[in-house]
Amino acid sequence: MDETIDLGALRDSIRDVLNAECPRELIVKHAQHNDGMDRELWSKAVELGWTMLTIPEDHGGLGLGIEALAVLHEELGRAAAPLPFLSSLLAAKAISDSADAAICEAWLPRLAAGAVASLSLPMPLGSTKLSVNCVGDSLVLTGAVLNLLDGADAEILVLLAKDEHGELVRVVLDVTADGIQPARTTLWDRGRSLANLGLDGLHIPAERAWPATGAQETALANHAAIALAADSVGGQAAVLDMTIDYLKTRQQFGRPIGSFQALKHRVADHRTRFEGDIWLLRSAVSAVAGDMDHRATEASAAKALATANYVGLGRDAIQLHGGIGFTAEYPIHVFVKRALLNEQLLGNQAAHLTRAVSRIVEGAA
Amino acid sequence: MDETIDLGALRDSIRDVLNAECPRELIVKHAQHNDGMDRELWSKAVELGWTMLTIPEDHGGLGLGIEALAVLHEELGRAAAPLPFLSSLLAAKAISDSADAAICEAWLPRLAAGAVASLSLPMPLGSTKLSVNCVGDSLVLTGAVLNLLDGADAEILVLLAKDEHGELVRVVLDVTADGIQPARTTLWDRGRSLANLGLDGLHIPAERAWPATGAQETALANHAAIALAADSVGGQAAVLDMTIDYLKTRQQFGRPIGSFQALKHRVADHRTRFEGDIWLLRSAVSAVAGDMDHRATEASAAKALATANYVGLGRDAIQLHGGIGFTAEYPIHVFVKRALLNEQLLGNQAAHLTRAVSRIVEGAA
Amino acid sequence: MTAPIDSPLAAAGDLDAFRRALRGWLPKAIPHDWQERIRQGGEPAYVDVQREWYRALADAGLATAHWPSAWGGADLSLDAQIVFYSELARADAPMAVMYVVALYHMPATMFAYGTPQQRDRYLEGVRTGGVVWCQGFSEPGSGSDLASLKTRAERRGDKYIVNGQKIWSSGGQNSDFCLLLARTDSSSARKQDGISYFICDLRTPGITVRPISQPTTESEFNEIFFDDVEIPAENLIGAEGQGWQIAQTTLTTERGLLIFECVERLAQAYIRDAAAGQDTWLADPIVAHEFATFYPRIRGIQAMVAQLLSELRDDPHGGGVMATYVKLYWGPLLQDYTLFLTRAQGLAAQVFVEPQRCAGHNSGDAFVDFMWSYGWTIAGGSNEVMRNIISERFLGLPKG
Amino acid sequence: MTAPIDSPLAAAGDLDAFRRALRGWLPKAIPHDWQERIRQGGEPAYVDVQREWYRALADAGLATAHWPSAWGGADLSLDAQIVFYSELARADAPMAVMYVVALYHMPATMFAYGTPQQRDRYLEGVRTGGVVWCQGFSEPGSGSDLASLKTRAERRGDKYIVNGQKIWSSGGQNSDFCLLLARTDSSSARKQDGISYFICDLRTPGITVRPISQPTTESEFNEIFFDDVEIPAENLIGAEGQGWQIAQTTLTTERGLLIFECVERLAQAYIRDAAAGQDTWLADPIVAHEFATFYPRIRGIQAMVAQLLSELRDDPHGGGVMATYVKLYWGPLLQDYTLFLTRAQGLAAQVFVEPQRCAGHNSGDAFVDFMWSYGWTIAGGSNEVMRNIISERFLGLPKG
Repeated sequence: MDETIDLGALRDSIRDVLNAECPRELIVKHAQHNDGMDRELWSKAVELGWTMLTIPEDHGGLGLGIEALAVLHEELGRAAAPLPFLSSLLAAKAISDSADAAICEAWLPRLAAGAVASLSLPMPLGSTKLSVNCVGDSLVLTGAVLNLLDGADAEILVLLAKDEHGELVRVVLDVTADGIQPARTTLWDRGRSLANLGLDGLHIPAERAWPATGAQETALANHAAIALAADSVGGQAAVLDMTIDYLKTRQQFGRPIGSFQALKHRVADHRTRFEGDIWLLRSAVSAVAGDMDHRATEASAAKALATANYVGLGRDAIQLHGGIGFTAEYPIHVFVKRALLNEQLLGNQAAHLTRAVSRIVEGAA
Repeated sequence: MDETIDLGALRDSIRDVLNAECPRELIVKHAQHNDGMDRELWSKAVELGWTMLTIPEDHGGLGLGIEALAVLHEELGRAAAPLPFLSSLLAAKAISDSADAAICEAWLPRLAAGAVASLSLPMPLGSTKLSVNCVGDSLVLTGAVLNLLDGADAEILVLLAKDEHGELVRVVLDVTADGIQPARTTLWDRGRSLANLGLDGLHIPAERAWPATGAQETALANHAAIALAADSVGGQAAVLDMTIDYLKTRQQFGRPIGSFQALKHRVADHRTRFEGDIWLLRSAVSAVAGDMDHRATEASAAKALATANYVGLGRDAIQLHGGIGFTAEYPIHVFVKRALLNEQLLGNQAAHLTRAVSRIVEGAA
Repeated sequence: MTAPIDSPLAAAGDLDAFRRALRGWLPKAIPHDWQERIRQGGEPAYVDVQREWYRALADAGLATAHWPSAWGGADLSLDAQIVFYSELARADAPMAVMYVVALYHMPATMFAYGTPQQRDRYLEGVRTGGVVWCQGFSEPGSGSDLASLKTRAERRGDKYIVNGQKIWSSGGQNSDFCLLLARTDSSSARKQDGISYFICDLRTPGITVRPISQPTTESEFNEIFFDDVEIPAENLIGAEGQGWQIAQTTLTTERGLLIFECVERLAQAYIRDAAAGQDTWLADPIVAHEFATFYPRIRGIQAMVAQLLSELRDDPHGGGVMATYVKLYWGPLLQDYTLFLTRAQGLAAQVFVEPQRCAGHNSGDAFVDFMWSYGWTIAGGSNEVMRNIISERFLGLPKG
Repeated sequence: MTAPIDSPLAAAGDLDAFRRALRGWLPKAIPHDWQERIRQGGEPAYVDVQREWYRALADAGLATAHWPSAWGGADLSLDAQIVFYSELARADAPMAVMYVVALYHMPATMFAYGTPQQRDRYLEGVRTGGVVWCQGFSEPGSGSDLASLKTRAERRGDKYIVNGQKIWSSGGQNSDFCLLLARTDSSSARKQDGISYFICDLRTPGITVRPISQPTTESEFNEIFFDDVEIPAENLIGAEGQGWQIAQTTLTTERGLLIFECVERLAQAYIRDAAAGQDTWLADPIVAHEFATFYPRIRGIQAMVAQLLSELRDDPHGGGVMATYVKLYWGPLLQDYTLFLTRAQGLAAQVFVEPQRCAGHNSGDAFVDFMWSYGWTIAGGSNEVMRNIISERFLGLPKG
């Protein structure tokens, strides 16, 4: 299906919707008054079928690949949209990668239809404090899960647990049916939130679990890295636009401040670094889509580069805006907060750099 | 004596001499045709008594302290003078700190009179591959000494060795009399050189050794750090002057390039960082002179800051000069080479930062 | 004045004794639990703590101790003021941010340009009445280019009628009076020449103060709108058209002690941060190395500020060059350090906390401190304005 | 032309086969021990190696394979050229730096503006005769502001008399001919309009070529002095006054492959450096972390160059915007990386070594490579000029 979709058209349609439904005023208001996702906006996105994008066609989705996912996240990043796509689509991928028809059939249609989901995705991969034990036909879960992205807004959780043999297992929980309550952690980036969950002997049916293979966990981490790189590319595009517009219009000393060479040169440097982020992202998307050897390297390099440059641009963009950049009413802070969070989310800078160079450094040894 | 010397007058007199005897044309020619010290210039410096500055009055010196040493090195740095004062004055201090009257009497007057000297000064302190063993009335030295600053130009070497009990010992050698030949390593900074020396059972009289206490070694490291910080402060002053002059005179697009705001702002940032280097150096000099608790912290902080900023300024100064900065005939490269060497010499950036914060980080633990 | 008997001021003649006295006095005088009260109680609690703390300082004669004795101060020497501020930092006292304009900018302006009547009334109001002042200088269209300000003051008989808008008035919502710059002559050749300087009572009809919310949720800054506001002519400071010149005095009043206090607080925060991070982020050698790189920079700014204070000791109106270098060194350092801490602390620093106000720019909440660092890099002459001044005025590079 | 039988060019129709053929051919064709010969023998050995290498490339038809077949080239496709350059990088072949102007800038200028006679003579001279060319554009007073050049060419009958001085002519001391810009009209309103473009035989009397010594001891650049130098009128390219326009063609000729080769060499050097440093500097976690930060930047520039080449595939005269971003990304990256390596290697990198010429800017001598990185940040449009172009032309920020 990937071959037939027009990614440019997909991008335009997502961008048009977000321009209309998620304008800068909305994210500013959201940042002042809300915490976590915007449910009204999510409903619109669901109506438009965005939650179906990467879910296999057999299970109510459109079956699109990482190229479409990257486009979606780039546009969400450009709007700094308060929507839980990152967690929901990763959870969907985890379920769909299980290759367990019954599990897919049970959960994917719900996700395609708009159920918010979250998953645990530690970095480095594979560490968990949740244990799962077989008791008759049931599985019993005990332990703590920290920092579930959008976990307090989710209906469905895909967690990583370790069984009695020390093997990693993925399990899927239904927040309502299982009677669990992830506790919300409010973030500076109000479009997202984290949640912690403590389980003390929760029983679930055994068919809700599947082995978490290294390959699957790696693929999840690659998708997460691409999504965050794309969000950071989109966010930078927005911040650059905003900043350049401001420099063209703001007057001081009888001229637009964008005519001051010191400011111009800083913007030129940001814009140039941004170009590297864009094309490395595209290259990483191709690598992951093409299932190439170096996809982990490429995805982590793209994530490390784009998030670091997003922070670098964002911090200077406040300065370039002067006082107005330091008000809650002007949207730049929403982007800067997102930039700072993106850098830490699902593996920080050091973790992704290590992952990116491991082939080279280990190859050298 | 420190109280009676006018440091300003000392500075002026050194600067006047170096302006006349060590102009930019000389260091450019030296960098193209020579390797190590300039012997003619050294003779003039000896005539003027600069080698006597910090040697105790009892031994033919002027008995001045670290304040005068810092002034001398700042001016040598400003001229990027190809003179072995750093190594020679450190060696003199090592000998004078021995508090052994016979050793001082035997060697310090020679140093005051202009003998070039070098010493081993590892960082972190105390490591050596040279062993010393007592055989009858003699000491026998065996092992390798690496990277002796100006060692190939020196008459006198003050080395660190480990005796049979594992105790550190300082020994003093006479290159000619002891028949040794340190092998020269040519550096990019042609005003200095390094030397390696291999000893295989060299016999010297026992009275040429003294115990190397931790306090003495620390004091040597502090002096070295101050000297290099001062050299880097002086060097930055020269590079800033040169760069600002160039920006005022060089015309492009019908105006002096110093009128372009992007260049101006970069220079303003360099100049501002330089201000921190100056005053931290002054503060470190006071701490070391006043024998204060935190003198190692302060000296290493001053060295780390001034050398890093010297490199940062130097690398941008070439760019600010455009093509001319990339010619052997223009002096800026001599300073940039010195900056890069200063950062590595007698303990690199990481070593001095670790030394600077050790009180705080260990205090926290 | 003579110091109250139990005030540390009684010992101010001997710096060591003064320091000892302050160490005894401060723990009793600092508002109890002030950090927690402000975190819980928000803006009202913040104002309460400020008033309480000011009262304690004023009762001990410390609030205005740096004023001349002729005006009810204690002629406190600069060295004693340094001791005072370093002890405030050491004791982690609240910063009296609400009173900075009242204690420094307003009196400096009055000493130089006020009439005897103005001095009597307004200095006394601060000293014994705890009257709060703010500045009304910047405008939406006049930030770095302050002289282009557009707020008009038209003389009508014994009054001026003011119309216009000010912005970035720190603490405006809690202030009683405002130091106001307004244009009285739009026809002057130099835009600086048409500006006059007024004392403005913020309770005058026609004034609207609107707090501006910051990205960290507090509202420290304000817009002030003037709609046919009447200011009595006796509230003009200096002569008509002299406002720009007077404003320079206001702006350069305090170039040493306040930044000294901030720098001292950062130096102490650095040690506190090392202790707080030792089992988490500081255990990572890469992060520990980056942490170490800040130490020489902090020592550098401390040494620069010491030099600035030494220049001010020799000449209380000097230090302009050094103060400029200090500002451009300090703002970026604070910003780099607080951003470093934010990143070093990982997800922990991404979690929202109620900002700790008046704890300085090293409150311990790295994210908040990072955001507030822009107060130093943008306000009071942005980095960019400082770089212009340094390169053109100090280094002699030609104008663009 | 048809390719010599044993030339890899015979396989150029199939990229994989071409790559295999190159991998077989290169080890035999690359001058033996060229690195060591140059290190030992200095400038003469460098020139020898260049000539030897050029002869090998020319004999195989590879030197001018990218030229149109009408002019003796092989119409080699861009994709095949990419394969060629990536294999050159992989085989660590000498860079044919002495011939860059002859192989790219001169022919591009000729194809667009040369007369049939000029084309015949000069293209053939390069293809079969190995004639060496350089550029004479910059002047001491005209670097970034090239159009302000002052070298004069006065028409006298069927000759022009040239007086003036050029600088930064790369390889000038080993060149036979020079692409020369000179002012034929000092009275034109736009300074660009008075410039004409000449072919100049460097053996003409009155020409002095003076090598400029670099801080790394080589002399790659030259000054060229013109003292009443006679140039035949037939050596004018295009019309009088058209020089500025023609120079744009010369300057934008090759915006993809040469930088592609450099970037590929850096990417390979990065892997080599990891291996070389593993037991020394790379064992330090702090240095290893900084090393790792360069990886995404190197991948970033590789991805950008791939995009640039893709744009050039679609439009051989396009790619101007991307080429500008590539240049401003590449120069600072190379400079940062080589400075990092210099520092990471400690005292070892401070030791003088005879520079390894024509090994690209990643010769393995970190200090030399760092110094030469300024060739990318200053020459051919400095970083500062690139930033002006990006901010004003691409982003639409107003002129200052």
